[in-house]
Amino acid sequence: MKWRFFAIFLALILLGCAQPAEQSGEIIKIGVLVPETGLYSTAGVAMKNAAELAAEHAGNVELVFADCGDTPEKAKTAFEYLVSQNVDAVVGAYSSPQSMVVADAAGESKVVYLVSVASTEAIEKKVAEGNNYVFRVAYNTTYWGALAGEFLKLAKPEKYYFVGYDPLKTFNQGMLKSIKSLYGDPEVEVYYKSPSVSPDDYKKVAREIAGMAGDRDVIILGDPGGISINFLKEYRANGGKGLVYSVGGALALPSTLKKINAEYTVFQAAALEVTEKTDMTKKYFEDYREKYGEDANNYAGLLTYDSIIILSQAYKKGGKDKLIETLLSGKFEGAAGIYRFNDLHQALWGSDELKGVIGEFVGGEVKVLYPPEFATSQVLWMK
Amino acid sequence: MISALLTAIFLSFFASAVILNYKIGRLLNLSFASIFTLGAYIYFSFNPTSALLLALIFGGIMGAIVSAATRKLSVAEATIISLGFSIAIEESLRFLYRTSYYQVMETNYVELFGEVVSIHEMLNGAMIVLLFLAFAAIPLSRRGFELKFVEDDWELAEMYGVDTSRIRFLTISISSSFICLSGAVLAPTQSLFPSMGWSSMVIAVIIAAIAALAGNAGLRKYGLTIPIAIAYTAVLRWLL
Amino acid sequence: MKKDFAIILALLLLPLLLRSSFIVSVATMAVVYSILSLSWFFMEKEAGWTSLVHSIPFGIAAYALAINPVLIIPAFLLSLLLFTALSLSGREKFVFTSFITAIVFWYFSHYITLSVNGGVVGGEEGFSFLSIGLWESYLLSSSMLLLFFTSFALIRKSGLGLKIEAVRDDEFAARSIGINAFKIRIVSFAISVFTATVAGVCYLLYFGHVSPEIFSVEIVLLPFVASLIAGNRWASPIIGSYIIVVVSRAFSGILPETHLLIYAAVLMLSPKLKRWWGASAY
Amino acid sequence: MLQLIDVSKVYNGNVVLRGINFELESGFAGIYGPNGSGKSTMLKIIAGIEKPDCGRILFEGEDIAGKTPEEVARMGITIVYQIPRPFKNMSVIENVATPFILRVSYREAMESAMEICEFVGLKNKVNLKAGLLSQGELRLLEIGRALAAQPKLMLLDEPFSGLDVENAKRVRRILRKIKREGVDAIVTAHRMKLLRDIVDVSYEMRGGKIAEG
Repeated sequence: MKWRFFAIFLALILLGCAQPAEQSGEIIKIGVLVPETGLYSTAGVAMKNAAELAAEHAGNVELVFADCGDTPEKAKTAFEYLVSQNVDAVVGAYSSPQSMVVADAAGESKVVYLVSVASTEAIEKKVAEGNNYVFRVAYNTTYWGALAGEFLKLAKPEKYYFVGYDPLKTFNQGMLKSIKSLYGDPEVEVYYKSPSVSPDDYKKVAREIAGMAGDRDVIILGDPGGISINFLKEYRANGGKGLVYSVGGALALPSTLKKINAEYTVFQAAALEVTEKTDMTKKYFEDYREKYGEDANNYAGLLTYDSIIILSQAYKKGGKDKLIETLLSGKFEGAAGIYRFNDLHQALWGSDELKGVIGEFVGGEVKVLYPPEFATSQVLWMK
Repeated sequence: MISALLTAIFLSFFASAVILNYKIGRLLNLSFASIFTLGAYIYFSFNPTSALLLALIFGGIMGAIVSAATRKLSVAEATIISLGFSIAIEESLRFLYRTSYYQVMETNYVELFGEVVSIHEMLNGAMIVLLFLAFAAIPLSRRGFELKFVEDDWELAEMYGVDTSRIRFLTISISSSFICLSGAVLAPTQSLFPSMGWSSMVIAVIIAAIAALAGNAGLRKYGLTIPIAIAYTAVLRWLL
Repeated sequence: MKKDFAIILALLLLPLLLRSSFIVSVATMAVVYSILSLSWFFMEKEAGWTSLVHSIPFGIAAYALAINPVLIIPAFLLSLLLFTALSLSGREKFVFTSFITAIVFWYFSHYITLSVNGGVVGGEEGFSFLSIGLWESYLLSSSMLLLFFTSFALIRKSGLGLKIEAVRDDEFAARSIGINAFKIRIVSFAISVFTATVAGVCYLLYFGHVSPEIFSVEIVLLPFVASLIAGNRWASPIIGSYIIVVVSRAFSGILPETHLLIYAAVLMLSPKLKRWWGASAY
Repeated sequence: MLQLIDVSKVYNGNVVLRGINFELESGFAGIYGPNGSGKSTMLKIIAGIEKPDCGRILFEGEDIAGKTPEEVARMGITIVYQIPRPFKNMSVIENVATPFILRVSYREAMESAMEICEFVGLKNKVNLKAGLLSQGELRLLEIGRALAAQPKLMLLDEPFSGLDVENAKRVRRILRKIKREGVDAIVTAHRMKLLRDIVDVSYEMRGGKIAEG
């Protein structure tokens, strides 16, 4: 009896593994790690949709999805599953620990892995230590800070405040270090705790900063998660002035900003519909809306899209065996710009052809502030 | 201060429901996490008045199912089943509301003694206070005596002919119902996503556990959850 | 007992026959959690303490090894001290105090950082360590599992086992026949904590990374859930760990969207599963 | 062998023992008296379970008043509780083997335990869980377990309470056997009649005071 029990489980696992890998020369098989369940499942939907769209646009891509959940452990198991499906390359995963673990596993199983969301410096370190298989399409922590620094240079606020999210302190502090080197120290550096520690902390911080910040000040909000929305609501309700600069994530999506009427919120994105960096930019946003009936995600989703597009182009150029060489030597056109990779396998964000976008939500619509070639407006201050 | 107090009242209500379910339902009801989330999604999907009513009903139904599924089981088994329910509700919500955005709604704020407070939080606070008062009045009735008896010694109460399974059923259903309602009332103050209920759940369990350690006498342990809720979040904020 | 051993041996040998690295990686995870669950089960069934704090010896062992292997011994002692201190509140309250401690530790673990060359590492990202490789990990953790399973069987048929059980059943009666109950309690904790520590070491050696997730509620509840869904025998925590790892991890690729519903179903049906298992397997 | 000098004990203002002086050289001593007279308290104090408020307890010349129950047990004093406290989830033989474990190997302990089980008449129940035994059998098990500790002095708290005639006879028989083996004991009961044919000397306890009677 007990054997029958195991047999069922094993049969189910084997079902997944036993499919013969049909490998035709034209098609690249890409595994996508998507956080379908758990804390990041909202972003996961965007990533999955974008991946499917990318496969459609690329034409030479076959996708295999696996749920990487919200822990590094689940990400690793999901990655192993993808490897068992004989994928040629893997993209995705969400949090930094997830990407770190998958990067190691990619090195071990010699499968190319494109980090499409996580920003941790550890990824470049792994490449420097000899892990050739990992590339990052997303920003690194320094670029997150650099982009915020660009905004400060544009806005020239009287003072700026840095509000971080406590469980992401390593990320926040790395980012702040980069901001400091560009624009000097913030007036105040403060972190609110995760609501599972202190449910009210973001309100307290919002009230505090609202009491301090003036008309011509900037609040840099280092929380990409859902609490950032609550923080912003609370900040404005308490009469908070100035501009709130969100590092992205939940508060960087125009339709969310519209829903909560988040006037004078500045946000960064990999690309926006109005910033036609390449021919693909508009195509991504338009086709996404048509296909899924909602606005496309402009960071995690878009970069997952680009990762797949990059792999598809690299595969066309050099085939499966030369994937790494092609990625390192070539230029790849994605929705966010033209990608090239440096020696540490990091996409050259900040180069002329690949820049993050800063937008401002004001008067119910999005105005582009940066990069200058796409700017549609100056920084607008609250009156 | 007011806002912190309202949060403490909410957490204390959540923790009291956990204690009540533990004492009378004899399970650590982890399904509350998702029933709370369910309430929020109901509010998101319907017009406010019918949403509140639906939240009460759906919460009650969920509670009734959990109660029926965990009848006559050990505390540990019942707890695991409630965990299963919690995951099932959460995953179903993820299916039903497949979107790449946090669901958000606008909320209105009012100024109260120089402090800006969300109307929905106040509403939720008021509802809970009323609930507490009603709960405090229960022991005065005959039913209340039975309830106290069951809470005190479940087996003895059964031997004396108290219909414990009915009391258990009602306790789990009604508390689930109000947890769901609370989720609906608070929805506009939150960013909605399927696992949002867990952070409140975890704190509620901790507060309930501390209250259980601190004292076991009658209604006092429920009242005790308020200062514990305030102290716990304050201490952790200070510690970390 | 022999049947239990045979089942475990069969479970451990199966992946070797199939030789798929995905199956082996899932199996490795299952074996690591089996060791953890077994250590929990020893404390619950043999020593009579229901713990919700086994994530701590498990997690800090992994952290210690990742930061500096020398710290393993202090990590073990620290966990043992913590268990002993928590046990002073008594058996009844131990469940609660241990749960609170585990959660608070989870919060704290986000602040474990190191300064390396002017930069901060650790925190929410955790620490990396060199993995010893998949097959090596599988062999290591499997042999550890067998070792502990056998040792526990031997302990139960030894004088120490009798003393531990006597203290479990009636501490006072045990004392009045000359057993130093406190000492025995610490010995039984030490056995359990040591096992969990080894599980943590195996985890890191396979996984190559440790982050605060290792202290999360999920890991806190895992041994408890695992031991409960598959009966009440010494093989139960191991079979339970396999079931949990398989349904909640292995299906993440096969049924990426719905695999947690299967997990939910397994949990909801667990009493039935347990009874069916108990009735038909033995 | 055992000597109590001016031992007193107060619980919440109630004086339970008032300056007890008691001496046992060898053999069986019986103490009888009504409920609440302080018999159990006296035994518990000797066994180290309760601490006396004042007074000295000398066992083989050593003061044991401040010692823990396990220290007292190791010196050779074992107590048999009035309400049996078996190790419920262990088998009968394991219950009895446990005290032996402190001295000998597991195998030897099990062998010696078997002898004791035979001695107290539980031979055919050795593999049964202790929690499944009847009240009378539990008493026998308790006595067996106490014997396994190889005591010099046994403290038996109301060994006949709650037993039917048949079981009381069995216990009586075993106590006589123990006496023949040369073990000393203090036995309590609420009536003198119960002890008459077992003890060498008997005392009456009333209101926390003891007198030969």
